[in-house]
Amino acid sequence: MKRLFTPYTNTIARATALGVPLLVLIAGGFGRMWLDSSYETGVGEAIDQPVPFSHEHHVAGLGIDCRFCHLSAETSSVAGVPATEVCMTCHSQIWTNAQMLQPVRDSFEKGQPIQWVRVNDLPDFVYFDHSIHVAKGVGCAECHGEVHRMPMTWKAQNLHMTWCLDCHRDPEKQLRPKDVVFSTDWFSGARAKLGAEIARENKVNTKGLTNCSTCHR
Amino acid sequence: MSQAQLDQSVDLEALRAKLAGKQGRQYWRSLEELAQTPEFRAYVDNEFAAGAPEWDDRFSRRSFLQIMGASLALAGLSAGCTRQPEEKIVPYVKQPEYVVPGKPMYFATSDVLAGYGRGLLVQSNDGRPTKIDGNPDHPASPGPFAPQKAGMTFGAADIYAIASILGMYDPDRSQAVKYLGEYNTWTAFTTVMSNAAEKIGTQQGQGLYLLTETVTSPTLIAQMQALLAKYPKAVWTQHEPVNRDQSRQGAMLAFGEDAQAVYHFDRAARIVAVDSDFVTTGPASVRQAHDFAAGRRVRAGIAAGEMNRLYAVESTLTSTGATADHRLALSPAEIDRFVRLLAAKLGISVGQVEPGAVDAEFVEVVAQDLAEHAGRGLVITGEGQPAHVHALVHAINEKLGNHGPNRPIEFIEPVAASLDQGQSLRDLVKAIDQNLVETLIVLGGNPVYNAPADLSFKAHYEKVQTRIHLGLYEDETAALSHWHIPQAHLLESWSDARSVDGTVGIIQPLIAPLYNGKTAHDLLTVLLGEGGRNGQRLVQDYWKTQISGAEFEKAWRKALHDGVVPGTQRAAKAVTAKAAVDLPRLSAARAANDQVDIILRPDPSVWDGRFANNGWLQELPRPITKLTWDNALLVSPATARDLGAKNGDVLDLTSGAYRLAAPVFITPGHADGCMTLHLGYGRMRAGHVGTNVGANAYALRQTDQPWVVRDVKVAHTGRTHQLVDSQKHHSMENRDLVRGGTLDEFLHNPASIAKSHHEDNLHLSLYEPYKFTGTQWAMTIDLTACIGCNACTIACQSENNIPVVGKAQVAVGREMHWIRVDHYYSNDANHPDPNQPESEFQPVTCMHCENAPCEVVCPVGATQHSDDGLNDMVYNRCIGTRYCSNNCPYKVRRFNFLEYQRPVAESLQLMQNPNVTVRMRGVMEKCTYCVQRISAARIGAKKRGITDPSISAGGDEDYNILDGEVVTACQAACPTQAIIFGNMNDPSSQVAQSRLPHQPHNYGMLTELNTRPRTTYLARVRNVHPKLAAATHEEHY
Amino acid sequence: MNQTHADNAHAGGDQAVTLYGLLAEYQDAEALVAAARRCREAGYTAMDAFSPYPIEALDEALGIGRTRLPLFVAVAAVVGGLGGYFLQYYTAVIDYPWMIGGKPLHSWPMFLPITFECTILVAGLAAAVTMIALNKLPEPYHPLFNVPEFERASQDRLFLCIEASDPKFDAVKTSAFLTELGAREVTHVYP
Amino acid sequence: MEMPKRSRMQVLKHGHDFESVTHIVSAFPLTKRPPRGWFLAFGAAFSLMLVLMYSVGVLFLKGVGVWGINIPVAWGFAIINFVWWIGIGHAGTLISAILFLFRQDWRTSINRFAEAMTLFAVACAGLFPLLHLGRPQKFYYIMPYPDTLGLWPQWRSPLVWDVFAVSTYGTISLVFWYVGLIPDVATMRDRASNRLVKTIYGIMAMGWRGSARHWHRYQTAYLLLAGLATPLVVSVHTVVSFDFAVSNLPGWHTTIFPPYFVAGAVYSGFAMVITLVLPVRAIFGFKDFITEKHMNNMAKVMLATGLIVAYGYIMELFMAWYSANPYEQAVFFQTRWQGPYAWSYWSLIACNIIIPQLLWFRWVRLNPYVLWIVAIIINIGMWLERFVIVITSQHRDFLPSSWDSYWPTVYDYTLFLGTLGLFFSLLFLFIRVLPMISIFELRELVAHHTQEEAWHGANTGEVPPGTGAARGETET
Repeated sequence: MKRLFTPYTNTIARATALGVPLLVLIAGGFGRMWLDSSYETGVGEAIDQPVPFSHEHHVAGLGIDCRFCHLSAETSSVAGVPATEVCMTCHSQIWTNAQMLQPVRDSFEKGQPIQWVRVNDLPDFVYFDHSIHVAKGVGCAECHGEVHRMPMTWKAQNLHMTWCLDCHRDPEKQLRPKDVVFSTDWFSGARAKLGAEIARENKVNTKGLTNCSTCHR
Repeated sequence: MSQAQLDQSVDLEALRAKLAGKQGRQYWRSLEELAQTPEFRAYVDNEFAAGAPEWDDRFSRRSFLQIMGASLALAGLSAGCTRQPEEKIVPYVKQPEYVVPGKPMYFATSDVLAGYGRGLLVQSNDGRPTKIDGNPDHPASPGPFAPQKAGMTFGAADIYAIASILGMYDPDRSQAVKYLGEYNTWTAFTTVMSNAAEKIGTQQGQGLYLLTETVTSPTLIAQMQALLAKYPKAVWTQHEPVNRDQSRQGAMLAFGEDAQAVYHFDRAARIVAVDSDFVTTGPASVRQAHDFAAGRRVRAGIAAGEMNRLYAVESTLTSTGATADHRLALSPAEIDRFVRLLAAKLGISVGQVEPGAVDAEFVEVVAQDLAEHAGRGLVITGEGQPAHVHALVHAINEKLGNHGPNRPIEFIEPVAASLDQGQSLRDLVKAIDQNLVETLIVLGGNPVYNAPADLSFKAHYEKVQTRIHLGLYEDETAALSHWHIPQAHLLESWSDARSVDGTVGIIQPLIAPLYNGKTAHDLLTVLLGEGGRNGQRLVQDYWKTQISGAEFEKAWRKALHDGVVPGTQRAAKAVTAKAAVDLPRLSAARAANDQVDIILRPDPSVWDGRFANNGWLQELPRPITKLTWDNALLVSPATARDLGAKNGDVLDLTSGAYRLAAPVFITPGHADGCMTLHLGYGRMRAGHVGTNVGANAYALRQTDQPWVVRDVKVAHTGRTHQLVDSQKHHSMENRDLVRGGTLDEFLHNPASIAKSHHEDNLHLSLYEPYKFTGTQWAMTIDLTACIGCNACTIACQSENNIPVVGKAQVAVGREMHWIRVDHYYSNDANHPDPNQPESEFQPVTCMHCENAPCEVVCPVGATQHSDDGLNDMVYNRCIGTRYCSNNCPYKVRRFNFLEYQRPVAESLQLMQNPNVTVRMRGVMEKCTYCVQRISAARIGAKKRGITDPSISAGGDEDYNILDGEVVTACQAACPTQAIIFGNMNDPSSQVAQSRLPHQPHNYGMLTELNTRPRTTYLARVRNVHPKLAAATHEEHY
Repeated sequence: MNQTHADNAHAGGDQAVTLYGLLAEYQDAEALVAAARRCREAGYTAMDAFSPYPIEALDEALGIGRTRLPLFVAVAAVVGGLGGYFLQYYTAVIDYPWMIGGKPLHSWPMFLPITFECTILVAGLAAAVTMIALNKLPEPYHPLFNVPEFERASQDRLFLCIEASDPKFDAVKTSAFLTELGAREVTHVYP
Repeated sequence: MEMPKRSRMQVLKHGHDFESVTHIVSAFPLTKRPPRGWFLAFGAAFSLMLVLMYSVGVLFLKGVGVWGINIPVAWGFAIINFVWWIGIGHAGTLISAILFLFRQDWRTSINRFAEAMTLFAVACAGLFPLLHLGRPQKFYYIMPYPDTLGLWPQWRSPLVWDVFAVSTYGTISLVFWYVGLIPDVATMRDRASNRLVKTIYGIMAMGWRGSARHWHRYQTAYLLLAGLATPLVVSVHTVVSFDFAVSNLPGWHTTIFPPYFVAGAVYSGFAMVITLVLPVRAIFGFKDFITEKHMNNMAKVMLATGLIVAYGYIMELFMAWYSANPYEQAVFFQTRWQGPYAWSYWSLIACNIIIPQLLWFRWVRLNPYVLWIVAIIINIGMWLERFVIVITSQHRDFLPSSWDSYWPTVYDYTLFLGTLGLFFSLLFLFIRVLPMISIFELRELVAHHTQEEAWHGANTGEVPPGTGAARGETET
C-alpha cells in the first residue's frame, strides 16, 4: 500500500514543532509594542477642530501665554478651555471677517458654545489636577509637548498609567524653574541637577504619589 | 428545634425562660428570619423569573441568539486595546467672572418642612447643585459644637433636606402646564386667570377659595394679605397633614391663648418625652437633637451633673425612645393616664387617677427627678397627644418653673398663622356643599390624597366649578384639577421661610427651573394683576419694606450670603397656665381582643407622602424596623400573638365607615394593644418610584381623631405581603459589638464599659507592624450621641453617587449604602421582658483597618492601603471576585451585582458628584472616608506647603492639613456630632482627642481579629436613675 | 524470500547504497533479547529493537546507556522555581510596592505556593519535551514504515533491525546471521 | 460463572494475548459507524451543553446578579461547582501518578480513562473562576504580564495561587495524558484502515515506532512526570482549600482544610471514576480488564479517604469547641446544626460518612450495582460538603446585623447542569476517538502473565491465545 508519510514530512513536522511556539512568542511581543505605538495611543495625530486653531501661530507667532486662554491652570483642577468671549477680545478687532473664524463669531452672536474635540482625554476614573502640578514646577510641555510647534494640536504623550508613574516615582527630571513653567520651548542641558534643586525648593515629596487614591477616587 | 422555628415562634414565655437563665445583658433574638419564610422564596423566585423593575429578564427569540453569541464572544475581550470614544469640550460663551471651572461653590438657602424653614448650604458644581448640607448660620441647622480650626463649616441636616436634591432632579416631576389633562401654556393660563380675576373682582372675590399648606413665608403672607384686601370675600384655607392643631388647642386650654413653645434641650438636665420623637420628627428636630446631644457629650473627666437624663414614654418605639435612658411603652390611653399621675405626683389637681397599667415606681422616680431639677427640667409632648395632655404638660412645666427666659422652654407668638387647620378644611368642604366655591386654587399640597377620610375631600373637590392646582407632581390632586401648573422646586425658586423660632431664611434659586416650574408667588402675582413680576424682585421688594432703605443693599446681600435675615426670630412671650385644666374622663382601655388603637404618625422616610417618589428615602431603612419600600402595621410581639399575626400577614382594619388593609410587622418595644401605621404611602399618582407603595393611612384618618384612631376592628385577610428589611437579625448574639454601661460605671472606671469579652486582644503577627507616620485618617463614632436618624446614610448616598437598587434587590440583600446604622434589641436585668427590650444604634462603615483583610485577598490589588492610612478602592482595577467582601468581618463592602447606574434620566446624571467615579456593573465599592474631599484638601495643603516655613523639603510630608479641613459627608450631616473625623497623628485634632488613651471608653469592633480598625467607637453611656437600676449591675454585653 | 525479491526489483539494482538495513522478526521477547545480545557480541552497533511494549531486558542487551533526560528535568525545575519566586519578588517589592493588609512587601511565606507551582510546571513540560526531542520525534516518516509487516511492531510483533550504516554490515552475511538467530523472517528495508 | 477466588481477583482475566487486548480496546474508536446508543448519549450531553451556553450568555449580558448571591453570601454555586469539579479532577492524576509510583498494576486498565476524566473535570472547573467574576472581560488582570498600567497581580491572594495551581494542573495532566497516549496512538495509526484517520493518528503519534531506545527514554520521562504530578495533585487542592483557610471567616479559617480537602478530592474523584467506569465496563465488554479487583481496590480507597474526610469533620467540630471561639462555635453548633441550612449539613453527613460505611462489606464492594449507587451518593455528598462550607459560613458571620440568606436562581442551576453537559460531551468524544484503556500497558500485563504461566504451569479457565473467546465479547 502507499506509504502514509514521505521523507519531507519529517522536516515539516519538526519545523512546526519548533516554529509554532516561536511564532506565538513573537506575536505576543509585537502585540505589546503595538499598545505603545501611536496607532493605538494616537500620539502625534493632529485632530480636526471646528475652528482650525493653531497654537503654533498664537504661542510661537504672537507669544501669547498659556494662561491667557487656559485661565484656571494655576488655581483649579482643570486648566479651562477659553470662552468664545476670550477669542473675541482680539478677533473682534483683527481677522474680523476671516472665513475660518465664522464659527467663533456665530457662537458669540448666537450664544452657542463651540464644541472642541478633546485632545488629551483621560479616562473618567482618573482625576488629574493641573494646579498642583503647575505649583510644584511641572511645565505644561511635560505633558502637552511643544505646543508652539503644533499648527493643529495633537497628543504629545501616550498618557498610559506607566507614563504617569514614571514621573510620580521620580519627578525631579520633569521639574523646571517657576518662570519657565509655562514656556513650551524652554530647554536645559542640566535638568537632572536643576530638577533636584527645584524639588527642594518646591518641597516635592514622593510619599503617597503612587497611592491609588492619588489619582483614582 | 431548628433556628427557623425558634425565630418564628413568638413564644414569649420560652424567651423569658431563656433569658432568665442568663445574667447580665443579653441581646435579643429576632422574631423571624425573613429568608426562611416560603413566601420569601416565592417572592424572590418570581422576581427573578418575571424580572425586577431594575432589569428585564424576559428574552425574545432574537435575543436568544444574541445570548448564545455573547457566551461565545466572551464579552468584549478586546476592550483592553481599543481607543476611547471621542469626547467634546464645551466651554462657556461668556464665562461668569466668579466661576472657576472645576471648583465647587456654596450657596445658602432654605427648604421647608411642614411649613417651617430650615437652612441649607448647597454645593454647586459648574452651575449644577450637587450636594446639600445644613446652613450653620441658620438656627434650624446648627453647626459643630466646637468651631473648626480651618476649612468649610457645615451645618447638620435631616434626611428630607439632604434628599431634596434628588427631589429637584426627579424626572417624574410635572413638566408642563395642563388644562383638562391636555398640554397647555403658562401664557394661556395667565390670560384666562386675569380675565377670571376681573370677574372675581366685580364680586369682591366671592367664590374664590385658596388652599395652601402651612405658610410661614413673609413674602407669601404679604401677597395673600394683598389678595384678601383686593378680594375681601375670598377665603384662604390652610391644610397641612402634619400641623400643630393639638398643640394649639393645648396652649388655648392651658393659657387661654395660643402660644408656641421653643425648646432649648441644652438647658435641660432632665427631659421627659411624652410620646414626642423630638430628635427625628418635625422641622425643629435637627436643632433639638443637636441641643439634646450637647448635654450628652460623655468624655473622660466629665462630672456627674454634666449629662442629661431622658425618660421616654411612648407607644411606638422611636429614635427618641431608643436613645432614652429609661423608656416606658404605653398605649395612647395609658399615656394620658401617665401624664395625669405625673401631674398628681407634682401636686397638680387632676382628680382621682388609678395607676392602671402604668408602672407606679417609674412615675414616682420621674416626678422626684423632675422636682429635684426644677427649672432645669423639660417635659415635652408630641403633636400626637390630645389637647388636654398638652395642657397638663404645660402645667407641669409651669409648676416646675421650666418656662421662661433662659429656661429650657420659652414661649413665642406662633410663627405660622394661629388657626385650627382641621376646622378650616372642614369649613371649605362645607362651603363646597353649599355651592359657594366657584374657583379653588390649590397652592401646593395634595389634599385629594392627604385630607382626612371623613371629609371625603375627593368627592367634594370634583364639585368645584374651577379647580386650579400648583404642584411639583401631577399627583392625585392634579389629576382632578382643570388647570395644573408645574411648581418650581425650592432650589429653583425665590422665596423666604420662617424657621420654628421665627428666624427668616431667604430662599434663592441654584439653577433655572428645569421644567419651567412656577412658584406660588408667580401665581398670586397673576391674581393680583401684577403678572410678570419675577420672584427675585418680589422677595426683594417685600424686604425693602422691612429693612430701612439706607443699608438695604448691604443687608440684602448679607442675608443672601448668610441665608438668614438677622433679628427676625419671634420675641419671647410671657404666658401663665390656668390653675386647673378640666380633663375628660380617661378613655377606657382596649375594648375587645380584636380591637386595637391605630396610631398614625408621619413616616420617618417619606414624611406625609410628599417624598414618596424619592428613591433615596424609599430605600432608606427606617430607623428601628430597618424596613424599606413599605409602611406596615407596627405591633408588639405580645399583641401580634393575641391577634395570631405573623410578619407580612395583611390585616383588614375597620373604623366605622373607613377601612384599610395593611401588612403586619412585629416590632418589639411597641406598646401592647395598639399598632402604628405611618402616613405617606399608598400613593396612586406619585411617580415611577412612589406609586402603589405601601398602605394609605389617610384612609383611616378622621378630623376628630387625626393621630390615634380608637377601637379599630382587626380581621385577617389571609393574604400576605412581602415586607423587605435591610437588617434581618436584631439580636447581638451575645457578642460585644455595641458596648456600654451606666454613667456611674463610667465615672467610676471609664474603661470598664468598653471592656471586651475577649481577653486575647494581643496583636500577634508574623511580621513587624507597619509604622504609620504623617497624616493618618481616622474616625470615631460616639454611640451615646447616635440617634439612628440616618442623616449620615443619605448624605453619603448623595456625596458618593450611590445608586438606588429597588425593592427586589434589597429583598435579596443587595442594598448599596456605604454607611448603615445597625439596630439591635437588648435585654438586661432592668429590661428582662423580650416584649420591651432596649435598643442600640451602631453606625457601621468601612473601618479602614490597618491590617485590612480585604486587601490581602484581592488578586489584582484593586483594594490596597494608602500612605495616609486609607483603604483605597480602585473601581477600574476591580474584576469583581467579591473575595474582599467575604473576608470583611464588618460586611461594609457593596457590590454592583447588576448595572445599577444605568442612566435612567439625564437630569439624574446632572445630580452626580463630578469628583466621584460612577461605578459600573461587576465592581465592588465601599466607604472611602470621602477620599475626594481628602484629595482636594491635600492638594490645597500641598500648595500652601510650598511657602509654609514650618514644612521642610526633606520632611516626611510636604503638606499639613489642619483639623476640620476635611469633613466627611456623614460627619457634616450628623445632627448630634456623633461622627468625628480627622488626622489621628495630630495630637490636637478632635479625632485624636476622642481615641485612646484620651478616651478610655473608646473601643474598636472585632479587634480580636487583629484588623486594627481606624474607625472606632465611644461606648454608649446610659444615665440610669439608681432607683430604676437593678441592685447588682454587672454590665456584661 | 519472494518478499525480498520484490524489494530488490523496486529498489532497482544497486542496493548497497540505498539499503537502510535488515529487519528481522522474532517469536517472542526472550528470542528478541537473545538475538540482540548475540548481535551485539558479534560486534554490531548500529541496531535497534522494536516492540509493542517496553522490554527492560533490551536496554542491557542493546547496550543502551542511562539517558540524560533527568538532568534536563532537574535543571528545568530549578529554573522554574527561581523564576517563579523572582517574578513575585520583583513585581511586589521592586517594581510597584503596595501596602497590603499591613504586611511587609516581601512577605515570603505567601510567595511559596506559586513558586512551587512554577517549579512543577516547567519541570513537567521539560520532561515531556526532552523525551520527544531526544527521541528525535516528531518523525512521521521512517524507512521502517516501508515494511508492511512493521505496522505490527505497534501491535503484537517484535523486530530487530541492523542498519546498513553499521561497519560490520553485509546484506547477505548479516541476513544469514539474523536468520540463524531464530528470526521468523528477515526483510530488506529501503528508504 | 463460578470461578476460583484467585482468578476472580486478577487485574486481567487469563487467556488474553497481545492481539486480543489490542483488538478489544481499539475496536470502538475504529468502527466506521458507532451504535445509535452513542449518538443518543452524546446528543443528550450536548443539549445540556447548549443550556450551559444559554446560561453563560445571560450571565454576560446581565451580570452575576442573575444568580442568588448577595452580601454577605457573595460566593454561591460558581465556587461550589468549581471546588467540586476540581475535586473530581483529582482521581485521574492520582491513579496514574501515585499508583504508578507504588507499582500498583491494577491502575493499568483505569488510568487512561481516569486521566481523561481529570482533564474534562478540570476544563469544567476552569470555567467557574472566570464566570464568577463581576467583570469577566477583565480576567487577564490576574495574569502577570507587562501591561500599560504598570500593575501586577497581588501575589498574596489565594485566588492568584488558584490560577497558577489550576492552570499548572491542567497543563501537566494534559501532558501526562498525551505522553501516555503516544504508543497507543501509534497502534491506532497502524490498525486504522481509513487513510484520513490513519494520517490524523499518525500526526498524533509523531512517528512512534516502539524503538527500544525510545522506550527507554519514554519510561524515564513517564516516571519523572508521575513523580512531579504526585505532589502537584496534593498541592492543587491544598491551594484551593487556601481560598477558604486563608480568609478569616468562621467556618473557613481552619488549618485542617488542606489535608481534608485533598482527601475529599480523592474521595469524590474515585467516586466519579466508579460512576463512569462501571457502565463503560459493562457496555464495552471490558470485564476482563476492569475486574472485581479494580472495583474492590477503588472501593477500599474510597473507604479510606472517606474516613479521613470524616476525621476532618470531627476535627473541625472539636477545634470549634476547644478553641472556645464564639464565632467558630456559632457557625458549627448553631448555624450548621440548627440554622436554615441545617438540612444540607445533615444530608452531607449521611452521604459522606454514614452510607459509605457499607463499603466495609466485601459484597458491596464487588456488587457493581450497589457500588455504583454508593459512588453516586458520595458524589452528591461531596457537592453538599462544598455547599455547606461556602454557604453556611458566609450567611452568618461576625455581625448579626449583616446576616442574610442565599437562594439559588434558575441560572445557578443551569450553570451547574450545563457543565455536566460539557463534561459528558467531551467524555463521549474521547470514548469515540481514543482507546479508553492503555493498550501497551495491557500488553505488559499479558507479557507478565505468560511469564507467570511459564513458572507455575497451566491455569484454570485458560483460553488458547488469539481465539474468538476474547473477541466474542466485543459483540456484546
